[in-house]
Amino acid sequence: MININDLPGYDDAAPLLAVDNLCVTFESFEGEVAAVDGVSFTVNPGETLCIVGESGSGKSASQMAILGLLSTPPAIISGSVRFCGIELVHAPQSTLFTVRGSGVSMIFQDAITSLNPSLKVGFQIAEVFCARTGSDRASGRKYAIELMERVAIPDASHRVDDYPFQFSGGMCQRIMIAMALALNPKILIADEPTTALDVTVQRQVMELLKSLSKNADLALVLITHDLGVAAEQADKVMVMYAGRTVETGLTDAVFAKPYHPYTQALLSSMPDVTNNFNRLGIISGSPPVLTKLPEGCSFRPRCQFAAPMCRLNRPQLFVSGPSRASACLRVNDIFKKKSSNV
Amino acid sequence: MPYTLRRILNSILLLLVTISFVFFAGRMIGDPALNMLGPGATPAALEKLRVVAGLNDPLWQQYLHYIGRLLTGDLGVSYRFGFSVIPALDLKELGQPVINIVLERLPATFFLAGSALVVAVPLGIFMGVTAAAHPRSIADRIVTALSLAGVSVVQFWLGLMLIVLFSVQLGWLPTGGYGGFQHVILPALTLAARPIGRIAQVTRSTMMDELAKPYIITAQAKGVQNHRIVYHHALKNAAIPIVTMIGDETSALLTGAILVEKIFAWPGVGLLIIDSLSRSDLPLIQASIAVVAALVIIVNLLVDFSYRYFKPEIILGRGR
Amino acid sequence: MTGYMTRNQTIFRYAASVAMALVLSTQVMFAAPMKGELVVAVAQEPQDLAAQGAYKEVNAPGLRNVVETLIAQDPVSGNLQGVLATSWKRVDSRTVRVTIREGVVFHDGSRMDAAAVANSINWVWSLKNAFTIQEFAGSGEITARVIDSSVVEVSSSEPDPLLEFRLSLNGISSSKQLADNPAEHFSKPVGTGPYTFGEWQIGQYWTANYNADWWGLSSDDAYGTIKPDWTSLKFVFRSEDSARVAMVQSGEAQIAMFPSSDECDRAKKTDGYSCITGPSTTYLYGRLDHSLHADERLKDPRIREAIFKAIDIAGLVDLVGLASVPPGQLGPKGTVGYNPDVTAYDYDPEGAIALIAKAKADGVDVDGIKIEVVGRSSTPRIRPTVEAIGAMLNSVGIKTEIKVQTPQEFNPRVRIAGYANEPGRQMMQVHVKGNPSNDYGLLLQSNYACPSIDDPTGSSRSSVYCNEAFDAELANALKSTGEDRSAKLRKLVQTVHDRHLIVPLALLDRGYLVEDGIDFTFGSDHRFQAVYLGAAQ
Amino acid sequence: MVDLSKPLSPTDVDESRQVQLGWTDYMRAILQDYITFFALSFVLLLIVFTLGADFLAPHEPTGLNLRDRMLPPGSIGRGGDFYLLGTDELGRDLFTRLIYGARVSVSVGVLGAVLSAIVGVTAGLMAGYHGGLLEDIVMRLVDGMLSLPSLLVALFVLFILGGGFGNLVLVFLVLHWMVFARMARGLALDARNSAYVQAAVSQGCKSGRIILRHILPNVMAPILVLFTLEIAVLILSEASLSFLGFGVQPPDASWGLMISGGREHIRSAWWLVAFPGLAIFFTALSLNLLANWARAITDPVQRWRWLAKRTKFRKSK
Repeated sequence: MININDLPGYDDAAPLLAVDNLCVTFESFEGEVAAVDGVSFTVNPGETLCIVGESGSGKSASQMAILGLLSTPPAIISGSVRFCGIELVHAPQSTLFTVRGSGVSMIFQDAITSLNPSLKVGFQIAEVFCARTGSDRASGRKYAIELMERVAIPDASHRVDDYPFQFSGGMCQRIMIAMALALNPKILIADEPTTALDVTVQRQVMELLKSLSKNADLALVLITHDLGVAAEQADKVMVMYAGRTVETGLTDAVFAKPYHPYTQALLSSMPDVTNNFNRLGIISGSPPVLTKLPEGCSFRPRCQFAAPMCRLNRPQLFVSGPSRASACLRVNDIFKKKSSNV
Repeated sequence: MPYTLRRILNSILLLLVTISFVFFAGRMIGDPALNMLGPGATPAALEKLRVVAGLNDPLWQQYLHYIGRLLTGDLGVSYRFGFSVIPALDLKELGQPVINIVLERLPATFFLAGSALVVAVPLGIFMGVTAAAHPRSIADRIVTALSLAGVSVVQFWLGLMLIVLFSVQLGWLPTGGYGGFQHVILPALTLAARPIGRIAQVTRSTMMDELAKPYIITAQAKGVQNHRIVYHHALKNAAIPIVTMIGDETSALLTGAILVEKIFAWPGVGLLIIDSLSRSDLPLIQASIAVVAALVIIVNLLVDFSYRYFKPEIILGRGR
Repeated sequence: MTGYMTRNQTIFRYAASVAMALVLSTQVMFAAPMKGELVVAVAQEPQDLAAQGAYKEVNAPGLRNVVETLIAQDPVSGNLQGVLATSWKRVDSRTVRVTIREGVVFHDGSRMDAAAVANSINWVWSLKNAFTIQEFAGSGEITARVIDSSVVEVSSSEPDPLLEFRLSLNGISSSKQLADNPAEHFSKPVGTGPYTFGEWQIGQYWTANYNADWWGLSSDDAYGTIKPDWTSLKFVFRSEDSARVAMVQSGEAQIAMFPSSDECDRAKKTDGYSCITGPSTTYLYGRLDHSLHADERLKDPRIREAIFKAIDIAGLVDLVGLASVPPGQLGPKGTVGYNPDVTAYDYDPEGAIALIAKAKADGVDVDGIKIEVVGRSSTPRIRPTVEAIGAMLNSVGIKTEIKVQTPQEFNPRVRIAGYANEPGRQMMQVHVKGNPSNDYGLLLQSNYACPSIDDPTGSSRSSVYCNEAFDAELANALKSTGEDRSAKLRKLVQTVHDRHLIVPLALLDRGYLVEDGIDFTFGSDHRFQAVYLGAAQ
Repeated sequence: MVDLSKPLSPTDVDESRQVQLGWTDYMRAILQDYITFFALSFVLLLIVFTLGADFLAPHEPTGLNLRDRMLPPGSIGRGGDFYLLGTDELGRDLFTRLIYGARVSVSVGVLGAVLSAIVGVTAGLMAGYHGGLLEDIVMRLVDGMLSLPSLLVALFVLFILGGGFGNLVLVFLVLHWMVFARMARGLALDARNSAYVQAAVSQGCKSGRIILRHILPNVMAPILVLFTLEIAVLILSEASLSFLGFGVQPPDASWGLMISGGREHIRSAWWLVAFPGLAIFFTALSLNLLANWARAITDPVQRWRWLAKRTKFRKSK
């Protein structure tokens, strides 16, 4: 079995995950649709990155593209994704298989349907472990119990032979996490891991992820539309809108002082973070249709601060403070306005 | 298990209804005594046979008698050398019990149908899976075309064409008859064409559905190899429609063998049915139909029970 | 005492079979090598293998290799020769005395003595048994009685010039079997022939094995000119013409019976096998309902003539293939009673149309006629034949309905007991029938004499014609012999021709595809016997 | 909304907006899809030839011509007649026979399918809509009959009743209505719980009217697809039964019967068997293709796939 270290391009010194100008386009009935449009970010060991945005903003698509999980065609992927220096975009299947699971793992929103209904959970958890290490079923089962205990599934030694439908949603999510951890990955991408769960269970799962990232030195990429989760968990946050990054930076800084009207709008719908911007309680309009993006800034139709200049060109990300960036042409005006409003 | 029991009872009832239907319908084609003894029989011989065989009893009594004997495995005696036509022999029962004749022919039909299945099931599944794993690729198009051709072709015509090509023109394989491996190739291929197509079609469409399900992405994300995802993860979940189709096609093979056995002079139950129909050998027809119907019903039952293996929910009693 | 005898016999038989095995193995090892299995692809599976079936090769192909007759026709000369009989002598017009061969043993070990022969003959010809051979061979009950241990007297209830011929039809089988296990008489023939019955796989084939104990091997006057070369015979049933041909072509079989004319032509251009054809006495003919239970309109002579004129016989002969245009009567030249003045019915569609118009003008309801043209599904190439006849009749304005029926449907409708129930019938049966007797007597009787409903076993039970004057003349002719017989029969042949009763459609040839290297001699009776088969020169 | 845990496909993206398609779009789509176009053309041609056999056939279907027997395709007979596909053993033009054979084969198939559909859909809709004892009885019957060896039962029944056009159609009705009943019942079950039926019920519509006016039109599409497939199945069955001598009886000429008759000459006159077999094959194939197309086009997800290929011509327009 190939180890990650043996893959071409492996570089200990490189960032754990470096995404550069990632684009994902789909061919569609009405032409090409850019689901992800020039997204860049890096993740360092042990770090937690939160990607925030509404549905359809390209959060999930970008993460799927990282692991090569989008079928091409219809998807067209360009840009660069480097895991420890290994290029993953258009990488050979063998490279992707090696990286998946042991380098980068991913868990999904709907845990119940994301587990194979006809295989025992223990088998599913230990499957890649057995395949990669050549272990037999018995030791695989033992390892599965171990992992299940690690994600705090009660009575693991008995439940290891159960099928997914015998578990609750929260338990399924734990199983999926256990499964993702089977090969000790360095990064875990969690795609809205709690959306489908009850509120109380959401909390438990988030706690579990948090403790895992602390104890196992696991970098976490958390996709969520829940800013509360982001504020609590993330070291860094990235806000996406219509396939583009609109703002990125350290969590505290961004939440304290958002530089993009969209971020502001999102935050304003979060009563428990800050009430600085409570007048902007709702975002008017609806998320954009990707095939019919407006000219200029995509957020313009819904933006309070939209000006004629916003129609002319698409705002690029520009550094708007220490280790943070935003993509608003009027960032300075907004800020002034806000300040004056206070 | 009450479910199992209920299914089995249902099947037995169905078999009984079929056999009864065949019994009563068979009585519509005229005097059984005349059929047995042939047009040359004297009235005295006919009357004697009617008395001996109980043909003068009311129909319901004859029916009960028939069912009663059936329970002991006695389905009557073939008309062929059935009762002596020969008054000198004083109406001796000469013929073989039909059930023996049918059972004697079963191995040949099993051999043929089994060979066809051995070809059709793996090939059909492989074609369907390949097509589903690479939608819209060249392989997909070829599979779609072949499977459509398989279900559209007339079986016996295909058999004739294969004979012309492989036996007559090329001389590679025998034209027919019962024998070993060489003899079974052409009839099995002929018989397999349709199931290959049907199995490939259903495999392709269910596998496409399965491969679009979230758990596939999960398996990919955790680093499972593609072929393993396809054959281990998806195929097991796609199994129920495929197994149902295999069951249907197995039943169809058992009856479709009638035509193929005729074309290839393959001495199975199918040829027996054709022969006995052309001889109006009613007991033999009844027995053949009863046996084939029983086989088909058993296949259906097996398919039904196999669902439990593929859907753990069913065993564990939490149906969706 | 009986028990002792039986045991003694058993021991003897064991000893004999061991000895036989030794002889056989030494023969195999030291004598001329035998050729192994001869596979013959035949068109039809026998209905049974009862001894009476030896008369009809078509229905029981190969049976004569197992069951032999007292007398047989020489395949080349057509003369009668002794087989199980060494000689025979006419006693009177209805009796023949037959001296049977001594020392012949049935395959089951029982002796073929006079008692056994008489028993076998009585079995086959007993009116009570009503075997089909009786219909084939004509009326009159044949009985046999033992004169001494080697002489049997066979007599017919009617004066019968053809009695010797009839004895060439029926097989002689073991009386022991008939007594012990009559059921097996139908499925496991026990005769005296050069091959012993092996097995019969219903639907597939039947086999026979070389009989090292055959009387003919030590007899100077054995009918076979060549010793049996084959260790076993296998008769494979293949109803498809093309399948039989392909079997010979691929070497699966050495002989295929009755290929189509196309295949015969093709064989000439192909290496490895050839087609041998020869004339037969078998006719394809159409029998149109006449006097009995027939629609009134069919009794109008103009309508009948029109129907016969509408049929393009030459065209049908071409369609059937391997056949020739028959001379307007059911026997070839040379048959006793053959009438050279009778020729094939003219093909004259215009004449037919004119006749119909005339009949119509006289008030015959021609438009109401609908002739049912029916063939039996087991007859080769029957479907195109009846379709063609239907189309020919249509083209002169006679409506038809064509049918191909299974023997089960068809046979009862041919026999008086069956068709007596069908009032006002308008049927033309298209049939094949052989006439090996070389005499018109049997033929006229079975086709044109009044059948009797009360006697369903009568020889003419399938006739559709009934005329008392004709029957009287026929009975008279049957009793006479020599030139007198010929003249009387000739007159009757003329009569039936003029009355448009039966239209002979084709005189069939028979063909065989034979693998190169085999010399196959067959007579006009077309009975397959391996003893006539040898390596080609 | 968009669920990105699935691989994204543009379907998801524009699912929210129904694309309104007119019949011209479908026509254009067919014209572009050469395989479906072929299938449609073949079926149309078949219909035209079947209906217009009397005018279109170059020769007499039963006209005997013993001089021009078994001429190979493309021959010119002694009388100067041209035989496109050759002649049969009675010298009849094979092409003409095929056209007339189509009449029998196709009408057995269509008639059988129509009758089965009428009976099956009625039974299925009633069972699905009303439920209860009626449903139990119908479905038990359906399940039972579906698990019988149908070819065998058909053979037996035809053996008893005798072959021929009418009996064949009758047997097909008896042995195929269940397929429609099962599907119609499933569709009716779905429809019964749907908003439009609930609305009709609340407005006091009678059940007969609901089934006829509300449910039936909405379940028509899948039933039409099944109907198309069943025609193909029945044409194949007819060929098999006629081949065995239990179906259509001569002088009616169905394709199966033509193969059966030509079989004797398969080595010397291959066309007698090859062409009727091909006719059945292409008919069944075309019907299957059309059914596939219809299924795809009436399915919102798959429709996209079919029309997506047509993106280019739409754009260039």
